[in-house]
Amino acid sequence: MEFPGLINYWIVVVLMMTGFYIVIAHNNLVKKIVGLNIFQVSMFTFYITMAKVKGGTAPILAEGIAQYSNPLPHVLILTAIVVGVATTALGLALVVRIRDAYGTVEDDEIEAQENDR
Amino acid sequence: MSLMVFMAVIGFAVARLRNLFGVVMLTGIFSLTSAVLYVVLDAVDVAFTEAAVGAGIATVLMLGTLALTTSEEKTVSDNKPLLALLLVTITGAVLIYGTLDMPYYGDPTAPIHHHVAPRYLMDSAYETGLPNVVTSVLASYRGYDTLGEVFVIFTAAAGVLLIIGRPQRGRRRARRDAQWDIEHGIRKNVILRVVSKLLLPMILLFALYVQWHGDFGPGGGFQAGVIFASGFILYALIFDVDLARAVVAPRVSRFFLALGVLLYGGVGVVGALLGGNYLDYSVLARVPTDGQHLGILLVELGVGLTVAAAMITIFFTFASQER
Amino acid sequence: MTAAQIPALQVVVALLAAPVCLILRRPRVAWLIALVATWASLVMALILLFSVLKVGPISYLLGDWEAPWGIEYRIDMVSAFLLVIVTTIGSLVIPYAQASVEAEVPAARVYLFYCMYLLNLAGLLGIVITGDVFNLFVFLEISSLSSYVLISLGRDRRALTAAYRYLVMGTIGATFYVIGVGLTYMMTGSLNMVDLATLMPAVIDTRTIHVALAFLTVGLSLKLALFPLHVWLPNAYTYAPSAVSAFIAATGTKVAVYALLRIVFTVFGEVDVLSFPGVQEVLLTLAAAAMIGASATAIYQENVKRVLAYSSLAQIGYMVVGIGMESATGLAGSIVHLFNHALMKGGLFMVLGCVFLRLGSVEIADMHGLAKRMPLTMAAFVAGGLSLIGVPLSVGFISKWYLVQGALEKGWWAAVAVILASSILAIVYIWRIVEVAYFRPRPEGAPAVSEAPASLLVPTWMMIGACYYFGIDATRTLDVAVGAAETLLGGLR
Amino acid sequence: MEILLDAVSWALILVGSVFLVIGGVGMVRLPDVFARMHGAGIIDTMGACAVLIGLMVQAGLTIVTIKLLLIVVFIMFTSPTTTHALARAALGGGARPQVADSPADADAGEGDSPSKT
Amino acid sequence: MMFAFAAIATLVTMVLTVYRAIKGPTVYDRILAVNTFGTLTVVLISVHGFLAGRPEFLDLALVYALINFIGTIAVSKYVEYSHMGRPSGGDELGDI
Repeated sequence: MEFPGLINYWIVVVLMMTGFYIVIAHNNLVKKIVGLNIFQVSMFTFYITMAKVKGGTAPILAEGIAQYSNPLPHVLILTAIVVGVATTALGLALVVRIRDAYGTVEDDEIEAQENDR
Repeated sequence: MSLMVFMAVIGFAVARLRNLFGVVMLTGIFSLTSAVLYVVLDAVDVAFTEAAVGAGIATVLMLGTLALTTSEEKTVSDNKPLLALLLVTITGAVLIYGTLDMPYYGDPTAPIHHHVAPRYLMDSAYETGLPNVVTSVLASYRGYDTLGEVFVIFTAAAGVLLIIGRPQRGRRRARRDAQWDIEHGIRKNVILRVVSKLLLPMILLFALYVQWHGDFGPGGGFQAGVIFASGFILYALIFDVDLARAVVAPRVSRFFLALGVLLYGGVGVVGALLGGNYLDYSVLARVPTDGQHLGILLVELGVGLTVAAAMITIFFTFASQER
Repeated sequence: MTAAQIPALQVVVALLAAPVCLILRRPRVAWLIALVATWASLVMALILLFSVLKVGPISYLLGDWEAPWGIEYRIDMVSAFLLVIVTTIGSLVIPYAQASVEAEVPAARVYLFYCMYLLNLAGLLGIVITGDVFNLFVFLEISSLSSYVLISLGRDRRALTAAYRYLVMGTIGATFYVIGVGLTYMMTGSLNMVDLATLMPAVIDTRTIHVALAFLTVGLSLKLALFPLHVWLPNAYTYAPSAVSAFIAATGTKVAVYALLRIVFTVFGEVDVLSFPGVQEVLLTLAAAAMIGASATAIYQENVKRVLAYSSLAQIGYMVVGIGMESATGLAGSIVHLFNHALMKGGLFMVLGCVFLRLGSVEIADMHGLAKRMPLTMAAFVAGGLSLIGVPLSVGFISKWYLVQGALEKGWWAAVAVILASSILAIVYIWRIVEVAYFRPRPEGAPAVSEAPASLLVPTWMMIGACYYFGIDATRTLDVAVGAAETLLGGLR
Repeated sequence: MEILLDAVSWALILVGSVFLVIGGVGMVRLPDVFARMHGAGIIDTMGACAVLIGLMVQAGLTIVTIKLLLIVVFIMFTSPTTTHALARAALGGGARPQVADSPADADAGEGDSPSKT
Repeated sequence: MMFAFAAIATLVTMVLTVYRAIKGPTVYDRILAVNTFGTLTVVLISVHGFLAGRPEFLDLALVYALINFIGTIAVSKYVEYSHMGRPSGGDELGDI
């Protein structure tokens, strides 16, 4: 992890875009949710990466440690993780209902059915 | 960094793989990897949560959905990926362009380490009396964010109920007879049953430990809630949902779902009644630090209750769907 | 507990009322709780507005931690005005909802409906009142998650896919927003809006901040359905239950516009964002495309709710044009239009709820000769439609007048032309419906329908009446809007 | 004494690491699921437990050791259980252990991916 | 030094496991790989605690082990019975 510079951020960007691509390019509704998940997790990674201080340790105070990593992004991401799982749960519940109503979870087939009416 | 590359590889694999079951498995690994990465990057609390939520709950929920829908993805039509790829490339390029002026990774002189955060590290020990800075920021300094967060999970649980919850039917139908269970259920599996029975109390005990130890080490209400819920999920997996629902009736989990958020909000209201601002815990006791400590404990308890109830509610609702 | 606690209670009352609904589980009781909570919120919003008018911006520290460390509520003229808009709509929709929801939502789920409704309201209020960019995200998610759920309750199965698509788009938008927040945080180290504004000039020339601004704008534009990012909106509004359409159409996008205003004029207030090369042009082009394109699409719709949904897209175009003008007049036009459009659209969607209750459909084809059967309902529709077109004495006229004036001040004849053209298109799509309802005979064998019940009509007419009350006596709203615009632009001078 | 403890723990960690890698190679190289379970078993028991016990020796008599002990006990309980559950599932799902070691059979073993309903 | 060696060995094994998870070919291979991967993360986190000099965060590793167990049980149950509980027969308790 000692490599200096921005390369970590670049990898995070690549990750984000992988998730984003899955969301917009795939037809399967479950897979879209998976994509959203990956997109969000990479966003979390981005925050956590920026919180790291070289030579610092976890922000739990203890004797004899002077350098801690930044706790604020950790707090924000804890909140964001919860939001993420909430979204996932709701999205999956909707998928279950969609499957009941349409008999499929492929976006293009659903669209075809909608246009038929 | 190697872990990050690792994540990228898994990400690509997820994009390529058609078998949704495999995708879910890989997402589980993805989430575990990211959690390890968070540990390496000093974010222990986040790692804790991500492991419990991303690798645990989210995976189980996705499996539940797959069980109700389908596990194979159909092939993608050809025209869309190009457009999507273009969009993604542009967005990615913009982001990379944005990284060029960023402070370098791990740079201790970056602005974020000098403006707001130092106070948390320097003074939180005196102001809230807790060694875990993340907990004190989460529950006190930015306690209102956390209130919002608990309401988000509350919304999700109530929303899942509203979307796929089955209304109560008037009459009781006969339970499927026990013979069926013995012949077909996972209950036939003695080893699993015995081991889980042994582990269950340990899991619940551990959840309580995480709940009350969150002020000093990694952990807290949210993580504890998830672990507590996972104990019940395990029980439901091995002894069937209906039995688990006999232990925690929907009525009960609904009640605790609301009770947790009300406890959190109520602590805030009490703070306001005692002359502070909303969510000011210092006024709860004579010594401000004691008040802070008490407030944080109560608030974390509220978080734990709601999260556990929400996870149980969501899982049970998914699991008791008819195909 | 004294008046000093009102800012906190503004959000918390609605927020805590939701779990109470969940515990009590009686539809009637839940409705009553929702009624009390929304009206209490309205009263508090009015108190806040008046005290802001009297003493200037209010700052409220949550948990008594000073601003950049804790979370701050900041209520100035703009947010107080928005609070009043949201709570007004919220409290008018609730009495209306009782009958409408009973007809459209299964009885066992009604109490959960009110729970979600309260959460949605609280989320929107939280967005408006907060002075912290990350807290904004949290409440944005509360309101979004609850609106996905509310939309999915529509009886048509397409409501489900509409909600799903909204969920995906909305989550992408929110994630973009958080990435933007992360980038700004990275460069400044703060999350408080006022604090950010003071730190911003030092780092404004970095590429990171430019990208951050782009991500914040795109993320919020997804939420407010600016032209190319609007695809989720028409279906969501069309298939949601009537009361939900009325509430969300009147408030959801408005609050997103507010969030954009906050980012552009408060967070980036010390620097003149709109003078960056390209920014203004892009905004105006998209807004113009929305105004013309969406209005034109509205003409070809067969479903009246969908007509109104596209018309909403066009109205969002008006608001963005006002933002793009960057003058007090234009901005005041935008802000007053937030209020006016909320009233008009809320009222019109409520009319459609009445129609749906009796007719079971809102297709234009089914509405032949409806005016004979439901005279009061359709009269409300005509009144609301006229206001949408912008005839004098209605609120629609006031805001368009201000926008046109703002454009003229700048000498933008093209903008004036676009505003007028969009109004003419509005005449066309409103006329289509009016013509069918008034001048076509009721076909043989059509189901006999009667006038909507009073519990629906009274709130509807209150909303429509407000369109004309504030159209005739525009000074109150205009004073506030102009004041709000000056507050926002204050950063520039 | 210090040196002795260090030597013991280092030896344990070294042995554990080697077994981890051996098990990993087994996971990749062995022909079918049931055989690969043996690889996984090596990772879980010899690998992980040896490393963790090595760490225990390092930590001495502290809370850390107790936690590590808990982890080891937990793994000892769960790992065989999950493997057992998995093997049952695999058998029930139609996978058959490959008995002969002719390459033709190996192909067949890989090939008949059981279908899940 | 020793800790670093163990960490590297764990990482190498992780790569091998992920190869199995991506490659398949059967679902059981994937489950097995995920389960093993979970164990490896437990080891890695424990080792990292010592590597970084703050070994008191082992609660984390315990959670990982726990979640891993539950996840695997859920998965095996899913592939064996294709449902997450019993396809519910008795309806005496509604959800809402």
